[in-house]
Order: sequence, then structure tokens, then C-alpha cells
Amino acid sequence: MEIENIDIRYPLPGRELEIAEAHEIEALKERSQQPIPDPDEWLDEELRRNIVLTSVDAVINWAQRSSLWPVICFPACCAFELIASQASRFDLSRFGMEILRASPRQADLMITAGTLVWKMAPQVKRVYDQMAEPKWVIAMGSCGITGGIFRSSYNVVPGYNRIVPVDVYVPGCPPRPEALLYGIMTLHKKISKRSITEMDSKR
Amino acid sequence: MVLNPGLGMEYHWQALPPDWPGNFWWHWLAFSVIILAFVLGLVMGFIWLERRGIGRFQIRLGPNRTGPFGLLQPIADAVKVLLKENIVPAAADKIVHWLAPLVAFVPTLMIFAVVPFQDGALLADLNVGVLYIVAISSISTVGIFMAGWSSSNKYSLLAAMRDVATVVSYEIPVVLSLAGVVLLAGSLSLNQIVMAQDIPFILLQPLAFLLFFIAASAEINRTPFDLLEADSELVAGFHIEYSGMKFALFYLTEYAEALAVSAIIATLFLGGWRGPVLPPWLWFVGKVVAVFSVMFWIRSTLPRVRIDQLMALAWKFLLPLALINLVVTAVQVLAWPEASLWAMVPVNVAIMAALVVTWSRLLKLGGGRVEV
Amino acid sequence: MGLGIAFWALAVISVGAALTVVFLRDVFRAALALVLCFLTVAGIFITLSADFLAAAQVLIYVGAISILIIMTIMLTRGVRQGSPSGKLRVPALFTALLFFAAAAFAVLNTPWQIAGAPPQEPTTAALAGRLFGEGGFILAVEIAAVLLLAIILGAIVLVREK
Amino acid sequence: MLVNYGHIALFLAVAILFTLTTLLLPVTLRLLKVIPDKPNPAKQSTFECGMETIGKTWVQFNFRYYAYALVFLALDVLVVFLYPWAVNLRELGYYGLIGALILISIVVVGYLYAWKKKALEWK
Amino acid sequence: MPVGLNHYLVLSAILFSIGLYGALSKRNAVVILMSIEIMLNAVNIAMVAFSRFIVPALLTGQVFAIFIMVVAAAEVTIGLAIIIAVYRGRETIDVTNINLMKW
Amino acid sequence: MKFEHFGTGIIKGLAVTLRHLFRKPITTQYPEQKLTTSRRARGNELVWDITKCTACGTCAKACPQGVIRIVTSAKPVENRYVVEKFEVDTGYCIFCGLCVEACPFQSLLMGYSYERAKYRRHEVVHTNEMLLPSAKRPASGYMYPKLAKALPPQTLLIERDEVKG
Amino acid sequence: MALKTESFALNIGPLHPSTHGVFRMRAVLDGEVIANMEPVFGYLHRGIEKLAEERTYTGVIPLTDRLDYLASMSNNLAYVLAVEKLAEISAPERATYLRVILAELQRIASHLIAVGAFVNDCGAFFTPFLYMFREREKILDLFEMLSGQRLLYNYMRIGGFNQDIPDEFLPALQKFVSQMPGFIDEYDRLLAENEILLARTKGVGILPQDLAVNISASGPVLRASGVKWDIRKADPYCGYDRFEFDIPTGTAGDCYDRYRVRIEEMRQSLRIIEQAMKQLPSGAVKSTVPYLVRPPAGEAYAHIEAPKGELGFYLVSDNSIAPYRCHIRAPSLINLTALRDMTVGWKVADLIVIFGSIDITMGEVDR
Ligand code: SF4
Ligand code: SF4
Ligand code: SF4
Repeated sequence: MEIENIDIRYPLPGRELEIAEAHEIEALKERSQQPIPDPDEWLDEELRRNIVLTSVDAVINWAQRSSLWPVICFPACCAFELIASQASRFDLSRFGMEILRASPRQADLMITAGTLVWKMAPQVKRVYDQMAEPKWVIAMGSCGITGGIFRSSYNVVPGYNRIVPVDVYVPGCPPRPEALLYGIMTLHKKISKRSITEMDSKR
Repeated sequence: MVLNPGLGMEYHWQALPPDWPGNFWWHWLAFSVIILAFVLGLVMGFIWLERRGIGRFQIRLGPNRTGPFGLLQPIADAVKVLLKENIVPAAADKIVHWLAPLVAFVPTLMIFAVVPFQDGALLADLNVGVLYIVAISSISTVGIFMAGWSSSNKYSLLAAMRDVATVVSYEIPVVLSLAGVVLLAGSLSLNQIVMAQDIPFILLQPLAFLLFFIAASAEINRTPFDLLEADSELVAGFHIEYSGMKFALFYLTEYAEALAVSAIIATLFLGGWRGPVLPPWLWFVGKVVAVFSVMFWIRSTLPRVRIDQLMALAWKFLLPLALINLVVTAVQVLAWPEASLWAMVPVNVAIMAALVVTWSRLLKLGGGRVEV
Repeated sequence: MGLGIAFWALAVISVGAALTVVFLRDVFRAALALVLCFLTVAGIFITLSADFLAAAQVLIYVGAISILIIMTIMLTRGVRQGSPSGKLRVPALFTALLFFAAAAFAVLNTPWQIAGAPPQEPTTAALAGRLFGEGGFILAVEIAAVLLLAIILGAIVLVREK
Repeated sequence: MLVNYGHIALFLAVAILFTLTTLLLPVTLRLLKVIPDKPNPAKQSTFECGMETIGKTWVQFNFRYYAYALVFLALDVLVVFLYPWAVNLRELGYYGLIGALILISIVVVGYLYAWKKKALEWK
Repeated sequence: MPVGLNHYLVLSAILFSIGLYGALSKRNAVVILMSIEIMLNAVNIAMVAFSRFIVPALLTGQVFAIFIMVVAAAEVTIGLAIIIAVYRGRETIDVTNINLMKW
Repeated sequence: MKFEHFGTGIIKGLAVTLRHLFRKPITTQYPEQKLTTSRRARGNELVWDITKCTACGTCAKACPQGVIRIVTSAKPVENRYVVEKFEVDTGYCIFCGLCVEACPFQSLLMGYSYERAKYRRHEVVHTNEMLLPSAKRPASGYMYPKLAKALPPQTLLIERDEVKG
Repeated sequence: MALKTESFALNIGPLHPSTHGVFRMRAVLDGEVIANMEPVFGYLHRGIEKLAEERTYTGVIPLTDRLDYLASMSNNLAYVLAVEKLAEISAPERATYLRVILAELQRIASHLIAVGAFVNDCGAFFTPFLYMFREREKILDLFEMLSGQRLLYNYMRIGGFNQDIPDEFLPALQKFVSQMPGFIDEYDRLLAENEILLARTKGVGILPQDLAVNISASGPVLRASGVKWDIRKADPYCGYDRFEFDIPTGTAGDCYDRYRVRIEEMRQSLRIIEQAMKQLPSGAVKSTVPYLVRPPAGEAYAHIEAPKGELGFYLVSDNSIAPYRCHIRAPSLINLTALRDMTVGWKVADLIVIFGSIDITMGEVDR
């Protein structure tokens, strides 16, 4: 199979692409020196809602927590425990979560399964940004929470909460599938506390 | 109110009892809405069925926590998707982007206007029924193409191109394999084709059935021909940039198309609503579900073909066989018009087996790459 | 009256779509408008009781020709730069208007012999008789087949690489 | 017969109405502030595996199945002849059969030529 | 006024004129082809209308319309093939820039 | 291998999947049914016995991560330093068990349970009282065979999935 | 067709469903065909080699777990072998046999994932993958029984193991070994003759023998190209010379051969496990090793046949408690070198298949 007459060069030379990428990484590093605070301010407050709103909320929250479609974000080892929980033995699909969307537009949940390095950070951030609201993040594993065993490395982001707000932390290295499932159910509880009147704000 | 007084039209419908309440048009409007609801309900059911079914094929359970047996899962998905943010990429061709789901979904729904759900229970018994189905379904590929093109994403563009390739290759086998059925029934009207099936046409036209099944699954992009949304290659394919309800419409379209193909197969090859004991509509639904189950059984088993293999299959296998089938059927119809239908069954099955085997031997389709 | 409504609606849409095809700069959207135009023409066939023809129209024009056109658009450069009008715009407009005036004049001033008979129904079988039956257009059909053969050969010769 | 198409038009209207509703309901809900709407430049950029797109997003494509499409069109037209023939074959009899066979064989010659010339090959 | 033959003929004339204008004035070869398709469609409408209103029993107009479709298909196929061929050689489909004599 | 027969491979494959349709799903429905983890399970926490701990700091030194923070009283009481703060950041710990292996006084054990998901970052940091063993925080038998013996045997998929292929 | 269309650059990865992690390929496409392809690494560069320099020799073992996280046991083995070589420690006999058993179990587990993911890349809707995952779960159960963790075991120690195997381990292993061949046959029925899989993989992504040797590929990738090279035979460690097993090789070097070789290797691994189980002696599992290993200054290289190929650890010691330098020869990375040569001229779909057939783990590629 031969290729003739085809321009096999890149529209931009590879070097320029890499330089642009490096600038982006540096800029992101600069911006993410502090962890993003956990989106939890409203968690403990008790909402005063009337009955109609409550039942509407109940339906909506039920729907949203029953069909959390995770986006694909599988950087490292934890991914295989995530896949294991997708697999037959633990079967995330019981929760309606088997539809792994590769496109962030259609996903609701980001399970950060693995170590995040700075080179990857802009991509993960972009994917998070591209997810349609409402969206949630589960920081899975020590790497997701703090950078884990690699935290002292020069190249590892110390925790996903530097670049995206994290809703649930699931410790473990890697967390067992059950631990992840427990984390997901914790997230379900969090979603159940949402209210339609404040959907527009990040909660 | 009469549609065209000058032309002396008469209509015959047995669909509903004549004391159906209300004005004539309201009646048909209600019937349309009922069909729409029925179709949507079936589609929802299919989504549930497929997720559960594939789960069982994969020795797991599938959605079972949302409502009894997970039956409410599609509804939960629908509500959730409705409340998702709607993203339109800045670079997209916005008008086309918005129109695409509409163009893809509506024609698919329109197919059900001519499908008889039970004796006479169809919206319009068209004289050109089969041709109508074939024609109208070609519109929805335009919708998919629009989606792929307008998203201004290279992946979706690739998917759009694959869409064109599929249509170009599989339209002809679909149409030609249906022609065999038309030959036997001597009519294009779906209701009359059902009436003509004293024995299901799958027995009389096994080759046509096989070809149509393959070609139709390719045309609606079911696995193993799901190149448009091949998630291991093209991430999400043509709907990669779609979110919220627009995406849901594509998702629905996919299953509605599967439902449509199942319904067409049930009607044209399996004897439609005919069957003993049970009420006709139940027979119909049962057959449709059976065909669909075969579809997701295949989906849960087979890997995906590549685009050039996809086209080679259509052009070098399906198309010639469909033509041969057409000619053979025509000769049969003319030569033995009186022959008992049952006598033709083994003959036709034998012809099918012989043709398929020789042809695939001829092209060495079995081993290795499809080097034809 | 239903027929009247259908006709007017279809006519307006088809004229609008045709105008869009001609005046839109974005070629891709123009092609989509062309699809719409084809569809409405199929609708008009239906109002004329030519249902087989309508289905054929959708099958050939929407299902095949427009796909081919879209494909060519994708293949050739300048989707975005659009389809500018040439220098001949004003004379072309003039010619088109002139033609329309002449045609309309001719149409409106010819005393057509309208037959009162109802249209042939169903058309498919009757068409088959006309096309393939004895004393029909079978020769023309075969010539059409030769034409199809010719386009396959011609197109392949043209498209093939040198 | 025409009344049947009236029903189809009705169904078309219902279908379009339904689809439009589903498409526009989220828009309404967004105005009611039930659905969040927080556009940002990253969200509206193209998704390409997390990276920024290299070069233009609309490209001229080289697809290699142009010849297929041309043959397809010819065969599609053939189908339009074959369908009425198939419906009415019993009445047309052998005369119609032979006519159609000639028709098919002429077009098949073209198809075989295309095959022979490797136009049905993905190059 | 009930819809009659004249309506259809005038509609046909309108579409034909639009197509004619497009075919004459446009520079993009694909758009020209599209315009020609509109013209052929217009002719088809007239054909079928004649068939319907003047010889309703014979369907001659419809048969003709089928043949016109065949011709249209042929025209599109060859037209697009030529466009592709020209484009391959000259990288343009702007008819004003295509000087066939030089090609 | 011969590939003579067109379609037989596909049919064989379909038969395999069809046979699986009639097998029992191997799924464990987590919140209701739980797998028993290994007797040596390294759960997502540590269990620390304050009574045995001498604040020697061996565990902290053995930890490759430096997760364990021990603050003792400045002066020994009864010849012993009192641990004022014993802190394990489970968000940082990798549950490697090296600290358990190192502890000479058998006061540090791996936890047995794993359900420790939290909403807030600071909640995953375990300190003194949170580390003590209790009914909700059983210790696992990792490095402690005696403890392991007392724990229920592990659920094995191989026992459950008896069907031979 | 020599149409002057544009070729365009497309990012495949890092967040792509079938790049096995975060691999990125910058491809230049001409329509569907790959005109050029450039792998971009580093999206999971975690600095394992650097981190190893600041940890004690024992403390590095958890790090090696995370190298090829689908084959932690093999990584542990390679590392402890290197340290043992460096510090001139030898493990007791029982530990050696156990290591063989565990390494071979790990090979089966890793190949199960490799084949499953590969078929997934060919477009199968997860079913073969999940079947294989089921068997992998069984292996993980066994490992969990030993070490308490499902994925990253941290079970081997310098000079042996940290604890002996529990009593219930061997019966369970026996059961697994007797059941597994049936399952492998089932995979064969499901996949090996599937026409679509054949069409997708036969003759696709051929890696010629000389090229494979030139890029120093190893593991199934090399053997599929017909080179009979296996470190277990060529340079036996852990007493592999005491076992009888074959080295399956391919002939064509295409994706299908790589798939077959992996399936065959699983069978061979089972053979080895059976033999090792029979010969397993009793005794201690750990020789006496000081708490902090302090090898004499010097260097050592130990390599094993990991599931993905030759995994080597090169350690330099300066007689302190931490390695002075640790370099890892990662088979995934080196096998990837051939990717460009294998893919150019094929289609996007083939690119994914070829990539899947190499079987990499990003943790090992980027380290
Ligand atoms: S937390 Fe542990 S298992 Fe998860 S990615 Fe990090 S190192 Fe790997
Ligand atoms: S388990 Fe490992 S990481 Fe956690 S505290 Fe103990 S030694 Fe440190
Ligand atoms: S090693 Fe044991 S005794 Fe010493 S401080 Fe740690 S827990 Fe306490």
C-alpha cells in the first residue's frame, strides 16, 4: 500500500505544537497552585422547600443519580479497578452507569482514575470544561486525592482538586471496586440534596 | 370533511371501530399520536431490553436498580438528558447543527406510518408501501450526515464520510432483496404483503431475508457495521459534539431505526401480525422483539468490520446475490405459479445455501482479509 | 380543499427552497435546500396522484443524487468560500424572467383540454404495464438501460486515475 | 388513495411537532434557569481527545469511493424500473420477464466492467 | 379557485426559471448542476400534471417523468465525474476559470 | 487452522454468547451483597492500637510516603512517651502495608473495611481516635496470621463460577 | 486517487477510549488512510525512576507495582531479582517456586486483558473482554488472598516474600488451573475463527522479523514475528530451566499472530504452574535479610520475561540504603517503536487494532 502525492507533513511542525503545549501547561501550573475548594458549602444546610418543589426535586434527582454516565478518563492504574467495577463481577450498569461516554458532551461524571501529570492536566481540564452541566467529579484513589505515591515527583499534579472541583474523595490505592461503588453511592446522596431552584449554581 | 371532492376518493379503513369518538380528522390525529406513543414506548422498551439483554450475554445483570427490573432506566435517562446543558460548539454550523437531529429522527418515525400493527391497524395503507419505506429512510442518512458535517470536528467528519459510504453501498442490496418479497406478494402495500403470507416469506425467500438482514443492519449502523459511532475508533462518531436532548434524539433515532428494521422484517418476512391464538398485535410485537433480540445478540458477539470490508461485502457479496435472487424468484413465480408454497420451501433453502456457499468460495470470503 | 392547502404549502416551500439553492453562498446549505426542494416536488407529485413517481423521486433524487452532490462538495475545495455569482448575473436574471413571462403567458393562454376522468389508481402496476407490457415503452426502457451502462462506463473512465 | 397521504401528512406534522418540542423544551427550561447554561471558550471548542485541534476543522476529504457512488446511482435508477415490474410480473408474463432480464443484464455489464476496472476497490 | 393544471404549470415555470437563473449566473460548477436538477424537476412537474389532467388513464406523462429521472441521473453522474476530473487537473470548480480548451 | 467454511466462525461465536445467556450472572450486587475480602485485606484505612504504641516512630520511618505523623509529649511519663497526635492521611497513603510490617509492637494494623469515601478533602485525614479499632473498624490479618484465622474466608469467584468452559 | 485533497492532522488520544490509557498519536490522515503517524509520550510520566532514588530498597517495591500495573507481580519479581543480584542475596527454594507460579499467573492475567482489550479495539462490544475479565478476577482473587490487594500487590520482598501463602491458596489455585483450559477453549471458539476478526487482523500491521529484531522488540510482539526468543529459555531465572514448556511463535507477524501467541502462552503458563505446584517444596519463604538492605557499591541488571516482553531493572548502588540509580527497560515502550512502521498506509480502524495488538501499559511506557 503506497501513498503518493500526499502531504504527510503536519499543518504545524511538531516543534511548534510542543512549544504551544508547554506554554499551556506552564500557564495552568501557574493558575493551579492552590486547591479548588470542595463544592460542599450547601451540603449541610437544610432546605426549606414546599411540597411541589420537593417532589419535582425528588424526580429530577432520582433521574440524575440513576443515570450517571461517566466520561472516559483513564490515565493510570486505578482505571483498571474502574473497569473491574464496570465488568461482570461488580457491574456498574446496575446503577445505569454502563454507558461510558467517550465524548464529554454527553457525560455527567468524571471518575479520575489515575495519576494526573502536568502534561496531561490541560487535557483533563479541557475535558472537564467541555462536559455539559450538571457534572460531578469523583477523585478516585490516592493519586486523585493528593497525587499519592507520586506526589513528590516533579511532574505529578498533587490531586485533581488543583484543576477541577472534586465532589467525592475515594481513598485507596487503588480503591477496590466496592470502595468505588460506595463512593458513587455517596455521590448519589449528594445529588439527592440538590434543589431545582438552585440548579443553575454549581452544586 | 373530504380531501378532494372532485376525485371521488373512497377510503377504507378497518383500523378502529366506526364509533370512534369525535370528528374524522381528530380521530386520525389521535391515531397518529397513539402510534407515536406506541413507537416511543417500544423504543424505550428496546433500550431497556438491549441493556438488560447484553448484560445477560455478558453474564452480568444490567440496569436493575431503577424501578422494578430497572424498567424505569430509560425514563431516568430521558429526564436526565432533558436537564443537561445544551452545548453548541462555537465553530459549528449552528443551523445545520440544530436541524440535524430533526432530519434524522422524523423520517425514522415516518416509517411507522405504513407498518400494520394488526389487521388494518395502520395509519396509511399505501400502494407503494415498501418503496415508501425505502425512500423515506434514505432521508435520515442526510440527517446523520448533517450532524457529522456541522459539528466541525474531524472525528464526526470522518463518521459523516463513512455514513455516505454506507448509504451508497447498502441502499441497493436493501432495495433489491425486498424486491423478491414484492415479486411473491405482487404488491407493495404492506398490509397486502402480510395478507399474502400464508407461510412466512422467510421460508420462501431465505436468501432475501439473509441479505436484507445484513444490509439493513448495515444501513442503520448496527454492530458489526456500526462504523459511524465506532467508539473505539471515532470516539463517539457523528454525535461527538452533541449534548443534551439533541444527543438523546440521535440515541432514540438509533433505536427507532432498529425498531423499524425489526418491524419491517417482521412484516415482510415473518408474517407480520398473523399468528394463531394470541391477539395479532401481540404477535407483531413478539416478532419484532424476537428480531431485535437477534440484533443485540449479534451486537454482543461480533467485532466491527472495517470500512473497505463493509463496502466490499455490499458490492461483491450482497448485491450480486440479491440480483440473482431476484431473477430466480421471478422465474419461479412465472414458471410454477401453481406450485404449492410448501414445496418451494426446501427448494429455496437449497438454492440459498448453494448460492451463499459458492459465492463465498468464489471470492474466498472466509479466510483472511476480504481480498475480493 | 385539503389538496389546495397541500399544493400551496408545497409550492411555496419548493419555490423558497429553490431560491435558497440559487442565492445561498454556502454550498453545503444550498445542497440541503436542494434536498428540501426535491422532497416538496415529491409532495407535489402526490397531489397529482403519482405516488409511485413520488417515491421514485425521493429514492433517486434525495437518496442518491443529493448524496452524490454533497459528496462532490466535500471533495472539492471551497465549501466555505461559497458559490459566487458570475459576471452574467444580470443577463441571467433577465433571461430567466423573460422565460418565465413567456412560459406563463403561454400556459395561461392555452385552452387545455382537461379530462374530467379520475386519475389512474394504483399507479405502480399500471406503470409496469406501460413500461414492460406489450405495446409499451419496453424499447425505451432498454435504451435507458444502455444509457445507464453508458454512465457507468463513462463515469469510471472519467474518474479513474490516469 | 390521496386520503392516505393526508394521514401521512398528519403523522408528519405530529412527528415534527414532537421532535421540535423535545428540541425546544430544553431551551425553554434554560430560560427558566432550570437547566444551567455556562458557556466558556473551552466548552465551545472542539473535542478532539482532549487536545486542541491541529489546523482547520473543516477539511477537504479524500475519500476513495467516488466510483462506488457513481455505480450506485445507476443501479438506483435500475431499481426504479424493477419495482413496478416486480409488482406486476404475474400479468406481464414472460414478455415482461425477458424485457427485465435484458434490462438487468445490460446494467450488470456496466457493474461487471466497474468490478473489472477495480472501481469497486477501496484504493 | 380549485387547484388545476395551470397552477402546476406556473409552478413548474417558476422553478424552471429559478433553475435557469442559477445555471446561467453561478460560477461554482456544483451549484450549476444543482440548478439544472431544479430545472429537470420543474419539467417533471409539468409532465405529471399534463398526465394527470389531460390523459389521466394513460400515464404517459409519468412514464416520461421516469425517463427524465434516468436522464437526470445520467447527467448528474457524468457532470460530477467531469467536475472531479477537472478538479483533479486544475484544482478549481469555478467555471469561469476552467478553460476547457487548455485542459 | 482452516477457514474454509464461510460463516461458521461467526456462528460458533454466537453459540458461545448464547450459552452464556443461560449461565448465572456472576454479579455481586454490592450494597446488598458484599464480597468477603481476603483475610489479609489491606483496606483503605489503618487501625492503630494506642495502648500498645510506644511512639517509637518506626512505622513513620518505614513508610515510603511519609504519611504517618506522630507527635509525642515532650517528656516521658512513666518511662513512656505519650502519643499526642497520630495522624494518617488516607488520601495520601497508598496502603502498601510497609508500616504494619515494620511496627515492632504490633500496634499498627491494616484496616479491613474499605468504605471510606468522603465529601471533603480534610475528612480523609484520620487522626488519633479515628484510628482506633472498633466494631466498625475491624483490623485485618495482614502480617498477623492469628488475626487472619479469625476472619471469615474470602469469597472466591472460582467457587461461584463452577461452569466449565 | 490522486485528488488534491488536504491531508489533515488528527489527535488520537490522550483521552481516547482505545489508547489503553493516555497515549497520544498525532496522525496525518488522508481520508481514512494514515499518511503519517507520530506517537507522543509523556502523558503519564510520573518519574518512577527518579522517585526510586529517594526510597529505601524495600520502599521501591510499591513503586514498581505501579509500573506495568497489569503485571505488578512480574515487576516486583524483576526488581527484587535485581536487588538480590546486587546484594548477593538468594531467595529460598520455596520462594523461587512461588515466584514462578505468581509470575505465570500474572502473565495469564495480563494476557487476558491484552487479548480482551485487543478484541475490544476491533470493535466487539465488550463481551470477549468481560469474559476474559471474569477469569482475570479469579486470578485477582488468588492474589488478593496472598497480599490483600487486588491490583498492586507489593507482595515480594528482597529475599523472598513478606508472608507465606495461606493454606487455602493451593487448592484454589489447583481448581483454577484445572478450569482455565476450558475457558481458553471457549475464547477460541468465540474468536479464533470469527471471520470478521480474521478479516480485521490477518495480514494487518505486519512486523517483519528483521525489523522486530532491529528495534529490539520482545515478548509476544517479537515471537509473533517468528523469532523464538524467550528469556525464560535464553537466560533462565528462578529456575525456569526446571520446567517444561514451549515457546509459541507466529509466522506472519501480523495482529492475528500476536493474538494467537498470547492465547498459546496462556496455555503454556498453565503448564508451568502445574509443574511448579507439583514440585513446590516446603520451608521458609524469606531468607534472612537485614531490615534495611544496603548492597555493596556496584551495579546489576536483572531481566525477566514479563507478559509484555523483556523487563529489565538496572540498579546502581553506592552502598547506601537507597538505589543510586534505577533504570527500567520497559518492554511496552520499546515495542511501541515499531508502531509507525506498522501503521502507515493503513486505515484509522487498523491503527487502533495494530496499537491494541502491541499491548502496552502506559504506566510502563512513560514510567
Ligand atoms: S492511586 Fe494508586 S492505583 Fe490509583 S493511579 Fe495512583 S498509584 Fe495507581
Ligand atoms: S500503608 Fe504504606 S503508605 Fe500507608 S502509612 Fe503504611 S507505609 Fe505509609
Ligand atoms: S511503629 Fe508501632 S509502636 Fe512504633 S510508633 Fe508506629 S505504631 Fe507505635
